[in-house]
Amino acid sequence: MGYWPPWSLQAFELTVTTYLGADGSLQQPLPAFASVEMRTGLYQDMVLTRTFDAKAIALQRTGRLGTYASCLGQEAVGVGIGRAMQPDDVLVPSFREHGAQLVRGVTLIELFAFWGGDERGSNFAVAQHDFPVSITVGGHAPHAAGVALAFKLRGQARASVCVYGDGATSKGDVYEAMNLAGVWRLPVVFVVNNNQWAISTPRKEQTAAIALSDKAVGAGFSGEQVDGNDVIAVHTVISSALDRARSGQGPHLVECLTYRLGDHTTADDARRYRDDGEVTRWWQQDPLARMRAHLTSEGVWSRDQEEALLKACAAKVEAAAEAYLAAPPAAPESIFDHLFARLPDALLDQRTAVMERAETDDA
Amino acid sequence: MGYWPPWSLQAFELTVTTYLGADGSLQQPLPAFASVEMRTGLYQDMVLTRTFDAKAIALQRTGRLGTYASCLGQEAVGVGIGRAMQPDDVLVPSFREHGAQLVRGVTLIELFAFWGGDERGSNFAVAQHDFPVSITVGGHAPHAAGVALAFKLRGQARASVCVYGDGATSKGDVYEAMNLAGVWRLPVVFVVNNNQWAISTPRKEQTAAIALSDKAVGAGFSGEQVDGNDVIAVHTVISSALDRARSGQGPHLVECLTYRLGDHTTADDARRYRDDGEVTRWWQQDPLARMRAHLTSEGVWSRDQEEALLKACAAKVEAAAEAYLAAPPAAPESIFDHLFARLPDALLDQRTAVMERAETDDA
Amino acid sequence: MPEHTLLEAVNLALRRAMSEDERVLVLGEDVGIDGGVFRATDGLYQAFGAQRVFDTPLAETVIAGAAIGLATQGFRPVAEIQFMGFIYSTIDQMVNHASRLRNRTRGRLTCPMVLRAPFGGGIRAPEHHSESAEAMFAHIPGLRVVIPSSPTRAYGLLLAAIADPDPVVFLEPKRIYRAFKEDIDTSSAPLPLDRCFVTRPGRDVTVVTWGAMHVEALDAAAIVEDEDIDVEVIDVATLKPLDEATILESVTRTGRLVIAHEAPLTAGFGAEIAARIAEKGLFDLKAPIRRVAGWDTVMPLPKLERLYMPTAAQIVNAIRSVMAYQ
Amino acid sequence: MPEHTLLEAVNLALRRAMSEDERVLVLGEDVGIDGGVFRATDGLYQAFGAQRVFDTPLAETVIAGAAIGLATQGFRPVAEIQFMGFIYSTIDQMVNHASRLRNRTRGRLTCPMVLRAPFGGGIRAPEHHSESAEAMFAHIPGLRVVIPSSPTRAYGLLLAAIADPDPVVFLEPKRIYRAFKEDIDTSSAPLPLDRCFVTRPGRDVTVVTWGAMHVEALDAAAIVEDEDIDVEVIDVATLKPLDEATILESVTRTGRLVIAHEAPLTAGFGAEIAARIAEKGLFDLKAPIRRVAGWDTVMPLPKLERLYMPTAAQIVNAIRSVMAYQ
Ligand SMILES: Cc1ncc(C[n+]2csc(CCOP(=O)(O)OP(=O)(O)O)c2C)c(N)n1
Ligand SMILES: Cc1ncc(C[n+]2csc(CCOP(=O)(O)OP(=O)(O)O)c2C)c(N)n1
Ligand SMILES: [Mg+2]
Ligand SMILES: [Mg+2]
Repeated sequence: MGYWPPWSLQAFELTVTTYLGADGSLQQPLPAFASVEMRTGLYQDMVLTRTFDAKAIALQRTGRLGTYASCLGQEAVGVGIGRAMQPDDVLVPSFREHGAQLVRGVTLIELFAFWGGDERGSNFAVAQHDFPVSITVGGHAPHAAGVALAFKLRGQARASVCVYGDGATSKGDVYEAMNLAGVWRLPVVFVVNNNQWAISTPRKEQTAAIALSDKAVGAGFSGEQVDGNDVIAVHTVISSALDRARSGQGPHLVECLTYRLGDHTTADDARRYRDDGEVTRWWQQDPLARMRAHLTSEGVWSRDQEEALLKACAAKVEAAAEAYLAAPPAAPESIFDHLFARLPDALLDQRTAVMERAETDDA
Repeated sequence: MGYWPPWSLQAFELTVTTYLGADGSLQQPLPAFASVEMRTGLYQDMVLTRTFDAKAIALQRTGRLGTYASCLGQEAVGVGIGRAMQPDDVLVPSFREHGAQLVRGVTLIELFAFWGGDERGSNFAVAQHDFPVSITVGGHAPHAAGVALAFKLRGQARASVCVYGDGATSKGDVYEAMNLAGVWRLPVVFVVNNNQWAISTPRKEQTAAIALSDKAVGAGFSGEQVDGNDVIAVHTVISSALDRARSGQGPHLVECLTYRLGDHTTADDARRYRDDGEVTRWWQQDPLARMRAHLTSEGVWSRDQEEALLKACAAKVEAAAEAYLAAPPAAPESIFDHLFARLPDALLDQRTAVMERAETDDA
Repeated sequence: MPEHTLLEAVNLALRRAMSEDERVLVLGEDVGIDGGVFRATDGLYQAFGAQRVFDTPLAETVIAGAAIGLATQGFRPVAEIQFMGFIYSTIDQMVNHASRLRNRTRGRLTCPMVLRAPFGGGIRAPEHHSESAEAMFAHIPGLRVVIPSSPTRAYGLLLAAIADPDPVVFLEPKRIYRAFKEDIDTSSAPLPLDRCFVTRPGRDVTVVTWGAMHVEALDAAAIVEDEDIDVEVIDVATLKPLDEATILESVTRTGRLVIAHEAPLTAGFGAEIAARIAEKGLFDLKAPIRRVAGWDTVMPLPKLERLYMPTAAQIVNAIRSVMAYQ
Repeated sequence: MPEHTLLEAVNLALRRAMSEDERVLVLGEDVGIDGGVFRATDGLYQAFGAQRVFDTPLAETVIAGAAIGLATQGFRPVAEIQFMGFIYSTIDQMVNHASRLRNRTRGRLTCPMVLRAPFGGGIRAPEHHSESAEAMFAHIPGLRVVIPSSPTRAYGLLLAAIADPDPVVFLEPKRIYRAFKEDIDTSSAPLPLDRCFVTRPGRDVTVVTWGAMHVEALDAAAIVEDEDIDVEVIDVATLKPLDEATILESVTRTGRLVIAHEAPLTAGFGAEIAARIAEKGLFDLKAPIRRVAGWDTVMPLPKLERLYMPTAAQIVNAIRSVMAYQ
C-alpha cells in the first residue's frame, strides 16, 4: 500500500461552520445546494426522526420495545449525514443515527424491529450495503476503513461514512482505523457525533484534546468542527468531505457539536449526573426549532404545513409501529439459520433441539 | 478524576532539537548540565551499550543467546533517557532500550539472562521499580499511565517514562494510554524511539502524521522532535519533560529521530527490504562517532582514553557474559513458583510432575 | 440484620474494602457520580472521593492496563468493565501482562487487581450485553476467575478477590443482581478463592453450575424432589483454580453428573469439569455426563433470547436422563 | 512432484487462491516485500502487486477489522497476525463482529475472511511468541477454527478456509513449519472443513491431537508399537465445527482415549473432546480419558521451555496408563 504526502497542520484551525443561528437567523449566505425544497426536505426528515424517537420511547415505557437510545436534539446530525451521502456510499453508524438511517432508506418498521430485539430489523431492504447499528462503541470504525479500502481497490467513486460519539474517540479501535485511513488515503469520512456526554462522562473528562476534530492530526489528515444542530451546516461540511473522499483526496474528520437532550438510553437517568440547567440551555439550540424559525422567517413554511407534517409523520410512525407489533415472530430455528452460509452438520442436532424446545415452551 | 485545560496547538511547531552536528560540531551553546564529566559519562555509557550489543549478537550467532534485538545506532536514545531520569522515576521500556536499562542499573548479566531466555533476567536487583522489557508492541503504554497515576495519587514528585518504537505509535493501546495521561494530566513522558523502521515497514507507511510527535495533539498535550543521535539533545529534552511532569504540568511526547543500523533482530535480514545506501547514510549520523568527535575537538578526550574505555567495556562485557554462561539453570519448579503469591493447591500436582519430568529428562 | 441483593452485596464489599484498605481504588466507565450503570459502585464516589473513584475515558484496554500499572505500585485497583461484551479489549492486557507480571519478574512486580464485569443473559438487553465468556479467562494461567451466585457469596468472594495478591477476574451474574436477598454480615471474613460450595446436599445426582444458572439448578432440584430424586447442587464459585476435589467427591457418591452453564456448549468451562471427572472419576459414573448449556450460536436479540437461555426445565430433563441409568 | 514443507504449503495455497480468485487479498504486518517473518507470504507481493498484498501499520485490531470491512464488500481477505501472542487484540473484532455480521443482518452482510497466525512453542522464541490460544477461538459461535498438522493438510485446508463464505481462524503450527516435507498436488481439491483425519489406524487406543503435537503422537504410536500397542491417531484439523462422529467411532472401537495438546490443560480444547466422549461414549470406555497438555503456567522463556512442551514421551506414558485398564 502506498503512502501519501500529508496535509499541513495549518488545516487544523478551529472554526465552527454554522449557517443558522439558534434563532434561525442566517449567519452567512446559504450554500448552493440549499434550495427551498432541500431545506424543507431536511426539516421534514428531522420531524419524522423526532416523531419516531418519541414513539420508540413510548413503546419502551410500555414494555413493547427493548432498551432504546434516543437521538432527541441530535436529529440534524443524522439527517445531515444521510442527505449528504450518495445511495452507493456506505453508512457505518453507531446507535444514535436513526435520522441518517431513515434518510438512507431504512424503514421505520426495520428500526422498530431492531430496537425491539429482532435481528430482522438489520436486514435492510433498501440500504442494502449499509452496516447495522454498532452497539460496541468504536468497534465499527475499522470496518469503515475496510469498506473504503474496497472502494479504492476497485477504483469506485464511493465513500464510507463512519459515525461515532465523543466517548468513542477514546477507543484505540477508532484511532487505529483513522490511522490506517490516513496512511492509505482511504475514501472514508469519520463523523464524531459529539453530544457532550458518554453516559455520565462529560466531553471534558473524555480527553484533553482541544477539539475532537484534532484527533485527525495524529492520523495525518484534516478535521473540522461544525454546528451539529444546524442541519444545513452538517450537510454542507459532510458533502464536501465526501466529494473529496470520492475523488481520491483521502479521509476527513468532522466533529458535529450537538447535545443529547434525553437520557443516554431508556435504561438511564441523566438527572443523576447532569444539571437540568445545561439541558435547558441546549433546548435553545434545538435543531428543529431553529430550522422551522428559519423557514418561517423566509416565508416558505406555514402553520398549516407544520400541522400537516406533524400529522403525516405521526400517521407514518403509528402505522409502522402497528406493523412492527403485528409482525409474526421469527422462527426459533432462525437463531441457527444465519450463523453460517450452510449450517455445519455438527449443529443440526442443536437446531432440531431448539425447535423442539420452542414447541414445549409454547405448549 | 479531574480534567485540565489543554495546551495550545501552538506548541506543535516542528523544530528538532540538536546540539551536535553529524561531525560533532556544536550547533548551539551547550546546556548547563553538560559538564565535561557529564558528556564523557554519556559517551562511556554509549560505548558500553554498543559493546554489550555486539557481544549479544555474537552470543546469539553461536547459539548461546536467544533472538536478540540490537540497538546499534540508537544508543543515544537509550543512554539519554536513562541519564535524564531520577532513580525513583520508573522506566517502562520496549525491547530496544538496553542503554537506558544499563544506565538505570540493570546489570549486564541480567540483560544477558533475559535475552538468553531466563526470567531471572527481569528480576532487577537495582532498578527494582522499572518494568521489564515489553515484547508486545505498545502493550506497556497503559502500564506507564497507571504508574504515573499512582505517583499523582500519592503526591510524589516522580514520573514514568514509556518508550516505544515508530511502529508502536499505530497501536490503539498507545493512543488510549496517551489520551488517559492527557486528560488526567499524569506525570508520564512518552518517548518514541523512531528508528524509521518497524521490521520491514518504513516510517512513512506507518502513518500519514507529519511527525510522530503530532500523536500528542489528539491526546491534548505537547510533543516535540529531537535528534535521537545526539545524546545531549535527548538528555536535555527528556530532562525538561520529566521536570515538568514531576511538577504537575502533565505528560509530554518526545520523538527521537534515529535509525536502526542493524537488522530488526537476529532473526531478521534487513537487506530483504531496505537499501544499503540508506544504512550507509545513517552511519554518518552515528551517535558515538559524533560525540567522540565533539569531545576530541574540545580536547577533553584522547586516543588513550578511548583505548582504555574500549578495553574496560570489553572486559566488563566479557566478564558478564561468562557469568551469564556459567550461571546454574533455574530450578524446574520455578515455572510454578512465581505464578501466584501462593501456589493454589490445584497446581501442586503439576508442580511435582514438572520436577519429576525434569529428573527423567536429565536421566 | 438487613437483607441485601447480590448487587448490594457487591457494593457493600467494595465499600468495606475501601474503608479498611486505602490502597483499594475503583475505576471504570461511569463508576463515579453515576454509580455504575447497574449501581454497583453507587455512593462510592460520594463516600471516598475523586482520589479513590475514577470515571475513565471510554477505553477498555487502558482501563485494564492502567489498573495493572497501579497494581504494580502497591494500589489495589478494582476496575469495572461495564458489560462482559466489552471485556474482549482487555484480554490482551490480562493474558499478556496482568497474569504474567509476577512470573515475568520472578515476583519483583506484582499485579493485585480485580477486573469486575456483569455477565450473562436473560435481561432482554441489547446485543453484546448478555455475554458469558468465562471459559476464555479460565484458560489463562496466572489468573483467578470468580463468579458468585448469591449475595453472601458475592460479598465474601469479592472481599477475597480484592485482598488477593494476584489478578482476579470477577464476573457478576446480572440476571440475579436483584433477584433475591440474603442477610449479609458485614463483619464476616472473606470466603476462600479455591473452594466450590455445596449449596444443596443430595444423594442421587450432582449438578455443578455457577452464576445465574445456580438458581435454575436449585429450582430443578426442587422440581425433581417430588420424583424422589435427591440432587446435590455445587456452585463452582471459583472456576480457576478449580476445586476438583469437592466435585469429584460428590460425583463419587452420586455416580451422576450434570453440568449447567449459560455460555455456549463448545469449549465452555463445563467441558473442563466433565474432562476432570472422565479422568479421575470415570469408574464411579453410572451415567453419561450431561452438559446443559447455551447453544453454539450467537446470543439472540431479546425477542428470541428465551430460546437460548438454559433453564430449570433443561436441567430437569438432564437429571431425569441420567437417573434413567441405575 | 516437488516436495514441500508446511510453510511452503501455506505459501502455495495462498498463491493458488490468489491466482484463481482475484477477490483474495493478503494483509498484515511485513507480509509484503519481506514475505512475512516466517516467509509464509514470500513472493506474493512480487507476484500479485500492491493492489493485492498490503503491509499494514502495526495495529492488530484494525488488521482484523479492516479485513471484516473488505469481506463485507465481496473481497476474500487473508489477514496475518505475526504471532498468536499478538492475536488477543483481534478477539473483540472476531467475537463481536466477524462471527456475527451474517447473523446480525440475517445474511445481508457476510464475512468471508481468514485470520492466519503461526502458533505454538518449541522454537526457543521470545516471550509471547509461543502461544496456543485455540480454545478461546473454538468457544466463539460463528467462527471456524482450523489447524493443519502436515503440508498436504495445510494446503488443502487453507484453500478451503479461503473459499469458505464465513470467517475462519487458521492457526499454523510453526514448530513444524519446516520439520518435514510432503508432495503437494497443486491441482488438488480443498479439504473439508468439518472432518477429522485418521492419520494412523489402530485398535487399542485413540490418540486425538492437532498442530505440532500430531508429530509427537505419531512418534508415540511408533514407540509403543514395540509393546504391541496399536494406536489410532486422529488429527482434529478443524476444531470448530468438531467432527465428533469420527472421534466417537474410534473410541467406541478402541475403548481408550488420550488427548494431546500444547495449550495449558485447564479449559483447553482437549476438555471439549473429553466431555463429548464422556457423554456419548461413556460406556465404551475401558479406561479414564487422559489429557496430555501444557501445564497451567505461563509458557517459560526458552531456557526452561522444554519442561513445558508435551512430547511423545508424555503421550507414551498416557498410552501405557490407559492400556493398564483391560
Ligand atoms: C466498547 C464499549 N464499551 C462500553 C460500552 C457501553 N456504552 C454504551 S454507550 C456508552 C457511551 C457512549 O458514549 P458516546 O461515544 O459519546 O456516544 P453517545 O452514547 O453519547 O451517543 C457506553 C460506555 C459499549 N457499548 N461499548
Ligand atoms: C502487538 C505486537 N504486534 C506485533 C509484534 C511483532 N513485532 C515485534 S517488533 C515489531 C516491529 C516494531 O516496530 P517499532 O515499534 O518501530 O519498534 P522497533 O522494533 O523498530 O524498535 C513487530 C511487528 C509484537 N511484538 N507485538
Ligand atoms: Mg456522546
Ligand atoms: Mg522502529
